Amino acid sequence: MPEITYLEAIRQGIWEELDRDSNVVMLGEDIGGYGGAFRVSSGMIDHFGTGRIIETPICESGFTGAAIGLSFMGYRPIVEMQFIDFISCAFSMITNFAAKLRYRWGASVPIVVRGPSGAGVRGGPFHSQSVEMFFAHTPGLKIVVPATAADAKGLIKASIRDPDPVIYLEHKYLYRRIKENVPPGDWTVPIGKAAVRRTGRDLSVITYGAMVHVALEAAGLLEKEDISMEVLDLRTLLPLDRESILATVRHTNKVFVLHEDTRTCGIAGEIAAIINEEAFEDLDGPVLRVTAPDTPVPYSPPLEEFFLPKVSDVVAVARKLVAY
Amino acid sequence: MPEITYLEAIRQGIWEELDRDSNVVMLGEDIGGYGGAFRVSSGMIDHFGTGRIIETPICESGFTGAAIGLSFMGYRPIVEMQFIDFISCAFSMITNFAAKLRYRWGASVPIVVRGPSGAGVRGGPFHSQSVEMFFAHTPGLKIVVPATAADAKGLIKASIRDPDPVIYLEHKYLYRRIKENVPPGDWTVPIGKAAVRRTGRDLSVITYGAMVHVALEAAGLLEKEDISMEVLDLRTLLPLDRESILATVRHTNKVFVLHEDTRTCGIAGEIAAIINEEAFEDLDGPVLRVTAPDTPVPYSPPLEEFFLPKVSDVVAVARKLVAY
Amino acid sequence: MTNERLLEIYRFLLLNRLFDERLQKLYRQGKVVGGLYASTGQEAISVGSALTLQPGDFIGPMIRNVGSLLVRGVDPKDVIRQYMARATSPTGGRDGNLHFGDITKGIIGPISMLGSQIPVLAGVALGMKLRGRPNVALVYTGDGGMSMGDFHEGMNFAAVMKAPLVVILENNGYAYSTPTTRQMTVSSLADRAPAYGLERITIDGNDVLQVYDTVGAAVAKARAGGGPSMIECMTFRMRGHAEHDDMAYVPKEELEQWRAKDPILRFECVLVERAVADAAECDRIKESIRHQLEADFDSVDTEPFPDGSSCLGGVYA
Amino acid sequence: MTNERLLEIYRFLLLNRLFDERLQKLYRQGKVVGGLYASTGQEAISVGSALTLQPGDFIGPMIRNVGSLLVRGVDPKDVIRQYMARATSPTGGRDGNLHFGDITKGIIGPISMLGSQIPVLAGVALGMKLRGRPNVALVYTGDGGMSMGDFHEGMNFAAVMKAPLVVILENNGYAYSTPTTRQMTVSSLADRAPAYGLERITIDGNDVLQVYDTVGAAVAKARAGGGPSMIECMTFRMRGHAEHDDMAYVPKEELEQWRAKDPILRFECVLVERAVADAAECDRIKESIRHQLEADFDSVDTEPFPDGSSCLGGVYA
Ligand SMILES: Cc1ncc(C[n+]2csc(CCOP(=O)(O)OP(=O)(O)O)c2C)c(N)n1
Ligand SMILES: Cc1ncc(C[n+]2csc(CCOP(=O)(O)OP(=O)(O)O)c2C)c(N)n1
Ligand SMILES: [Mg+2]
Ligand SMILES: [Mg+2]
Repeated sequence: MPEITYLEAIRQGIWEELDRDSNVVMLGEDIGGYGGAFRVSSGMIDHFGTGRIIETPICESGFTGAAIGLSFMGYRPIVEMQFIDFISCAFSMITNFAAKLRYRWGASVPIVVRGPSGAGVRGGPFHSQSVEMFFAHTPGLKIVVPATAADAKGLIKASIRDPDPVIYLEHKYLYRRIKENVPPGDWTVPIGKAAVRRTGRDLSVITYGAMVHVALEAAGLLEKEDISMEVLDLRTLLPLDRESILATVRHTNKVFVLHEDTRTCGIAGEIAAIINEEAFEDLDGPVLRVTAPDTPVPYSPPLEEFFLPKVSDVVAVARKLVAY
Repeated sequence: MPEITYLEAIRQGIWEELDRDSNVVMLGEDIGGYGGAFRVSSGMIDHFGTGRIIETPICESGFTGAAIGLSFMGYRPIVEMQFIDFISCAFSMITNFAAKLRYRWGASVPIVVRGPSGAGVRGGPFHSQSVEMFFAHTPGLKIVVPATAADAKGLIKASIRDPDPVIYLEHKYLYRRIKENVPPGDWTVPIGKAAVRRTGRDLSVITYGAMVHVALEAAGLLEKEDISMEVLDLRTLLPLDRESILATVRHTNKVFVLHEDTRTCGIAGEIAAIINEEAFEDLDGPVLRVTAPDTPVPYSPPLEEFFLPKVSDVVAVARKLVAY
Repeated sequence: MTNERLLEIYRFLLLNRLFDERLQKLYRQGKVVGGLYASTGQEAISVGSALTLQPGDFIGPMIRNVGSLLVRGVDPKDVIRQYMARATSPTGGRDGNLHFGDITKGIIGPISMLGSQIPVLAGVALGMKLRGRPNVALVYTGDGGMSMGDFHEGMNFAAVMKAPLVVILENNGYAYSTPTTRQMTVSSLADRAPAYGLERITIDGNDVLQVYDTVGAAVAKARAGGGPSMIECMTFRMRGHAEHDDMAYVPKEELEQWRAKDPILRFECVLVERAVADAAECDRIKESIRHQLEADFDSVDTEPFPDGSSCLGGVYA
Repeated sequence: MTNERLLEIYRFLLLNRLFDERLQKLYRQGKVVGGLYASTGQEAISVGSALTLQPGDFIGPMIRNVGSLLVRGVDPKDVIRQYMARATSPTGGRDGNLHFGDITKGIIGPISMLGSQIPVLAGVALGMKLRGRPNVALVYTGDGGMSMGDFHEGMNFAAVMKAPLVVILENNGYAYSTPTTRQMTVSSLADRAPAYGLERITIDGNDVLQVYDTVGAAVAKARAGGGPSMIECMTFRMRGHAEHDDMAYVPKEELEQWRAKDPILRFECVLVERAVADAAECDRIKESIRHQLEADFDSVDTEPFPDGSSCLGGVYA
């Protein structure tokens, strides 16, 4: 079993689901012969045909709406945003139409909206955004954020099979930067379950997406200082895995949250609130956070590097929290 | 000086600014002869003319974009959403175009996007939403949430004069339910400053909008039990008034957040995170929250009443926190 | 057309009209929760268009298309329940008015955001085509809703996909208080059809037979793989945007002109001309519908409001 | 048209072409940060249209309208700085490529979301009208961008407001890899004009004089209070969507056909025919522009990257 990239893992997951269930279809721009801007759908149209791989005009709200309509006809549509930033153009369709349908009249909208998310590749303010917090406040949606190739595959498959609308945020920085052996066969990663990526004694960092790798690198450095840091990868942001969050708090009694997304009203706040409510007495220090600053994602390399949380930032906050 | 309603306060504030500065214009649906769905612009078109009160087709993204364009021509446009729920249709225009402009190339976008927000009037899932958290995560925006008639007037005037895009959320439940004497003359309420509505000794509730009145009622009841609750009205959600939040924490050492908005990823999380970071040692108990549940806003009276946080919920959490 | 069919049309026109009138009474009694949106004057469009459909076809109504729902087999009581926000309503009181749907009946309830039905029903229609089913999706929009981006995105999508979608443009002269002339510069909504490679079609929306024939032809074309159509139906909104609206902005003469074109009175003339029914027969039908409606309204009035806690649950599967 | 004007047009066409080519070299050298979007083959549209403007007019370029910016007085070095993400760039390195603007020069830089320039420039145009200024706003969109809701909302808004907005539709056959035929069902983008009460206008976008004349007439009409126009310019994108794209999806013959219609070669024939310049003179002009560009590129290359911490600040006034 060869190693595959995070990108290839997504492609395989989609391919297998298209193969498994003829109700699975994909919609998006340039996803036909071109194979999509990042080639996630490479080869698919030849294999599955234009009835399954539906290349659309440029209309994110329109084709997301159409995906909702297709789901009423029993389909399980995957909607590709060429860059996830363009999901903003479908904001009302997702939060008002898709998210509220089951609650209102019981209809299922098993769509997956996915696309390249996150910074680190010089994409600038409109091709680098973290869009999770635009949607994390809307009941009815699920949000998954794979950090590994195996999760990328297992979560896309779980998302496609999920009966509710799922926003699947693939981190474009990881596309070709990580490679892994991915288990063979038909398996999924459950939505709503976090994973401890590294166990620790002294404190925990709660994170997701590309920052999982930054956290692991920091944990390695901290080990040399005899600081044992647990790394919890959330994998799903909505619904959050409260049990795993509380378990790590109860285990190490000191936690901080790390996210690439900007600071104010990022997911760290929700996590701090949950911990306050349910594990305040287990805390031996404040819930801290390491995040990007409150600016758009800048373009120039020194700016983007400054913007992104770094291993050294993580190490510094970990040291501070351990010393608390 | 007669008492005026919250609605009339908004109307007066806009009127005075239209009068004061010929660059102030208003755009929206049915805001001409009809005076807007809630009559906020009643009489304005006759007084200021069609060059200032610009009735538009139904195109929230289009007229918000046009407002951005008008601001490049030196105007200070006020954009009315007939119900604030429709702001979702302008989501990309606001978060991508308006919010990022100054950061990118230094242009000023002094627009105000305002409209009737919030629940309690049987509006159902699409005419009752709290939209603040859709925008609170986007650097470049400001969000104000007046709870009193005086603030409604002072904050609309401040918003119109502000050089950055402001989302002004007027609570439709308060429109005609509260009446106040509003000071005469030309004055504003500064954006970014919270107000202590009632001082207290034992604990603090941090809240905003219509819930300020629920908090005050609860504080009155608690007083009879000899529980002295401080009520902090945030008035602005972005930027948050960190000083006032920290001051009340340091004063009472026990705080909870109350918001009508749904629970997960509401503003309570950000407040919990700030307090953890900056005043953890001042806490004699966890930062708790009282919020609506994670559902769309339901329509039927018993459901909507169940959905909305009540005085009894506030009292119960206050007692719990005091006993902590 | 058979006499039975003509009488069926008449019954649905009346049902639509009398149902709206009874709802208005309910509203005045303070028993409607929230706003009430009447379709008075526009019944011929809903009824004439929905009657062209077959089993397996879908509709995407807007707020004024109660007539379409009734034709498609929705129990009037369900609509009353929605307006009265009862536990027994199709949404269990979670949403109101016509904001409900039923996939098994092919009904996709709207959300409030204008325009959004078009892409969604375009997707439904595409699904029919992909499944090789000889079905169509029928969707409605007001004149005002056509200024929304979603209208454009959905129409273009349907056109490119050659989806079996029939779009009814209800030109009732106003969007809330705003006359069509201040919403767009075209003299006819049909001028938007060529933008999607479609034929310009404008009909008298107060002539139910013309609606039936024209929509029927478009439906047949779509069913046969001929792709989408747009049909402008000229009509008038004889009441305010909602019951609270006294429509002071509508000139009296305009209203009077349109009162003379009432779709139901006109259809009664047809019935009489074609000797399908005389005035007495028409009255009898009216009475029997009224009677049934009274029973329906009385019955729903005894039904419970939902329990507050049923606010929870059902957000996810 | 005077010889001076013809030579000015020629110089801008060349500047646009040679500038793009030099950027492509920069890209191959690995010195461009992010992607590079060429306008090769479409220069006549940018240059011909922007040259019709006067002081106080505004433009809303898209990513391929570097020619328009150069005509409107933007320093080529500023564009190089943007692509090289230098501290000295108009955005201080915060954004790239043509994503910058300058109100004082009447330039509204785009955001990436297609369609959104249209409402914004419609607002600019409305502002001109409200202020009683005899100015116009010129905005560009690709064929693909026309499927976005914002295109529709902005066009309708401009039409209803009778705003002095001139919209250039660049029909270059493709949206990224998707040919126009799979984005829409109309045979011409101009078929969308009547949907806004506007005239259908289609011209040869590779004929700079036709662009100049047609846009000039629309600009004059808008300036005189005649409201908006839409002009389809037929052209071809002679390079990939961005430099990474080898455009394997474009049939070789299609590319060859369009190479024969190169707007610059064609304009050189005009110059020769009208005896404005001979081949040698053309070469001299080319050389002098090339020379100047080399100096510009070399000079920017010595300029610093921004300091990381300048990422902060400037979000609010
Ligand atoms: C996106 C959006 N903006 C505003 C509204 C508020 N609104 C509800 S109905 C209406 C007028 C609709 O007019 P039209 O489409 O002509 O339908 P009609 O009421 O005439 O049937 C408006 C402005 C809305 N529902 N959705
Ligand atoms: C809303 C949105 N969706 C998708 C994209 C990604 N994208 C960038 S350019 C492009 C193709 C644009 O085609 P066209 O408008 O014809 O312009 P051209 O590149 O041909 O000049 C696409 C799909 C985008 N920028 N914005
Ligand atoms: Mg109408
Ligand atoms: Mg193109």
